[in-house]
Order: sequence, then C-alpha cells, then structure tokens
Amino acid sequence: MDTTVDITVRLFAAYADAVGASHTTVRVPEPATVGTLRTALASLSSRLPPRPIIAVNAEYAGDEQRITERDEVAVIPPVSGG
Amino acid sequence: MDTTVDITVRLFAAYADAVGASHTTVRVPEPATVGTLRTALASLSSRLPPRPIIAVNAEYAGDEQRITERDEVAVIPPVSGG
Amino acid sequence: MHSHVGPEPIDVARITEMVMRAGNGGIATFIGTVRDFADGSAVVGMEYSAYLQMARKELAAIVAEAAAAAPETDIAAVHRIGELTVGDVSIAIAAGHAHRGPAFDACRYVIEEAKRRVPIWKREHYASGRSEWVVPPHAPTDAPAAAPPRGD
Amino acid sequence: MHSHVGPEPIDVARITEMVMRAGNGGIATFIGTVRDFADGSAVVGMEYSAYLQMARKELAAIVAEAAAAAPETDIAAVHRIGELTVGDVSIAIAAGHAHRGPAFDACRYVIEEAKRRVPIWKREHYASGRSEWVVPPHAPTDAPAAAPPRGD
Repeated sequence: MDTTVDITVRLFAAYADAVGASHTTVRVPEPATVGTLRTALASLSSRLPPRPIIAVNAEYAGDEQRITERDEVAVIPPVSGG
Repeated sequence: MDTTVDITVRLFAAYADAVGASHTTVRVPEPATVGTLRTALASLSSRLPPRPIIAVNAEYAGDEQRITERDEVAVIPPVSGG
Repeated sequence: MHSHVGPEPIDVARITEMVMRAGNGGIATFIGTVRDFADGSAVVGMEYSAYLQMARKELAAIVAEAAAAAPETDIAAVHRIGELTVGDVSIAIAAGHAHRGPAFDACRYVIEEAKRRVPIWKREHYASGRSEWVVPPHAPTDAPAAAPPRGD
Repeated sequence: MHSHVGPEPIDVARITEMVMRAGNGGIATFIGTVRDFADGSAVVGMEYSAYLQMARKELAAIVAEAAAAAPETDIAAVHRIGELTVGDVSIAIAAGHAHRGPAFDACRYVIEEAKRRVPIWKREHYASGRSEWVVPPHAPTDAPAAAPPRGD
C-alpha cells in the first residue's frame, strides 16, 4: 500500500494571499522530497506557480532533498527586498 | 633678435619643496607655449621631472597652448588626493 | 561582521561607524529608500514582510561570503521590515577595507545577493488606495544558490 | 549637484542627505579616511594640500560629468584639506538615483576621477617623525583629460 505524509508548509506574501492562509498542509507520497512537494503544491492553488521555490529548515532546498513532518518547510515567492 | 617672456609659475607640494619656493619665474622664448615652458622647467631643478604637467588658468593644458605673462600658470605634481 | 533584519528604523551613521576601523581607508555604503514612484504609479508607502528566521540567516551568509572574498573587509548590513513610508531607509550596507576596490565590491555584492536571495517581500501602497506585491522582473524558477566565488 | 574642497571637517550625514530625494531609491556613498598604515609604515597623520581654485573647478567638473552619464542623478562630493589625523574623513561622495546601478557608477566615477585629476597632494606623517609626499603608483606623464563618456 502506498503511504503518504502530511507536510505543513509556511506561506508568505503573495502566496499566503493566494491560498488565504499563512500555513497549509499538503499530502505527498512517501518518500517525500522537495520535488514531490513542489508537484503536489501545484494543485493547491492555480495562483501558485507550477514549481514554487522551497526552503527546508530556513535554507533553500533542491528537488532531491528529503523532507519529513518534523522539518520546517516554506514556499518562497520570488523575493523583492532591498 | 630673439625675444623672451618671463612666466611666473606656481609650485605645489613636492615641487615646491624641490625648488624651495611656492612660485618661480622661468624665461622662455617667444612665442611661449606650454611645451616650451615644460622644456625650460627641466633646467630649473633636477628634482623636477623632465616634462612636468602644466595647468593654465586652473585647467590642465597641452603642449600647443599659448601662454602669456597674464596667465596663471602652475606646475602640477602627480596628484594624490582622495 | 554585523547583519540584522528587523522592524527597527535604520541608523545609517551607526552602520557606517561599525566598519570605520583605523586600517580601513575606504568605506563604501549603499542605502536603499522607499521611492515615491514605481512603474509609473505614485507610491505612498511600502510594506516589507519577511520569513524572518531565514532572512536573517541568508543575509548573514551573504555578508560572510562578501567578507571572505577579500581579507580584512568589515561589513555591516541591515534590512528593515514592516510598514515604511516614502523616504524611509529600507536597507543599509557598509563595507570598509584598506582600499576602495574591495570596499565597493563587497558593498555591491551584498546588495545584489540580498535582492536575489533574502526572503523579504514588499507590497507597494499606491496613492489610489490599491496595494500590490512587487513582482521582481526576473523571478527565478529554482532555488537561488550562493553566487560563485568572485575573482579579481 | 554639490562639490567643495576646503579645510572644514566633513559631515558625512549631511553629504548623504543632499542626495536623498524622494525619487532616489538607491544611494551609494564613498568615504575615504586617513589610514593608520601605508606601505608598511605606521602613519600618525596626513597633510592634504591643494591648488585650491583648480581643485574646486576640477571636482565640480567631475561631478558634472558623472551626473551627465545618467539623467536625474544627484551627487555631492567634498574633499577636505589641511592637517588630518588617523580616522579623519578626507573625502565623501554620495550619489542618488532611482536605481542602484547608476548610483554606484556615479559614486565610483567621482572617486576614480578625483584621485586621477584633482590637484590635491598628501604628505604622510610617520610614527618615526618623518614626513613624505605620497607618490601615486602610476603617475601620468601628460595632463590628465576627462575620462571618455561611459556607456552602459
């Protein structure tokens, strides 16, 4: 049987507005990676981009990185500071 | 008969120290130019460079520029401000 | 090295003094302020929001990278968040070095990388009453990595 | 535009404020200070002397050239002369523009050209009691002309 894991992701700025929340939970198949999470996020809201940028534990993360329920996962809109 | 003109030149920094004065007068053949003045200056002190940089009326001047007794002429050591 | 992200007003003189060591003959600074106009619209204010923990970590990493590029560079960088009004200082960076070249390079590196990598987002408040998140002109499609080491 | 050469202590905050218009989102500054060490010798002070009338004219010309390179750039530049001690600010330049690129470029242009063309000379006072005029590493053999116009 396929197992899944529920990943809670933080949302910021335009993404938080799009989803209407500062956190949301996404169900992804095990083993969960940044790549599978990005795919799952696409179905969350049509106002999120197809493959949004992800940070894990406050660091930018690539598709291969494994994630668990205990990681702090965030979806990072294109930054516009300065 | 060859005529000459006495040009008073201002000296600064290392050049003033070398000549031991903040002004000096140099006799140059008429028609006086920056070029002929530069040549005449070389004999003034062995501690001046062979062809020192000249300003006329507070602007850098090239060899072709004519000069008279009424111009403010200065010998400009390599600058080191900032 | 000093870096900070927070709601406190930025004291530019203090940031500059942080890098004024007796050996630093050259100090380059960059100050970013809220402009009154953006893309043809009158702006009356700007809200900066951040993923604070990560923004602090990322800005500190950028400052460390810039300092590593030239030995004995001192750098201070602060980004303000919250509601700002036109003319307010949103970011201040100061870099000090014995010579001006490395000071300019370090200052420039920090602002360029900060704009590329630090998770801070701004929302412009327009004179019309509307507000909008600013979309950067070249949004990346993958996680931004640290810039490659700089050569001279 | 503002430029000055004189013996008055330099107020960096004032120079910076001069270019902080509401349209200027980016301000780049350069501050030059007297270093405690030069070419391996401990320095205790520095005397700056100038051909004052020409130095003012030349610095004003450089500032005008930098401003002409990008429309709506604001620039302020001040060079101090006289006896300075270690840590004193000898030069301060601030350039403001809507965007950071032109602000950095203008600031850099002014310091590079000022060091090349403004008739100011410095004499280092060493801890040993000696004093010496500083000889720049690449002294020109002909009168320095204005730099060619910069492209972007």
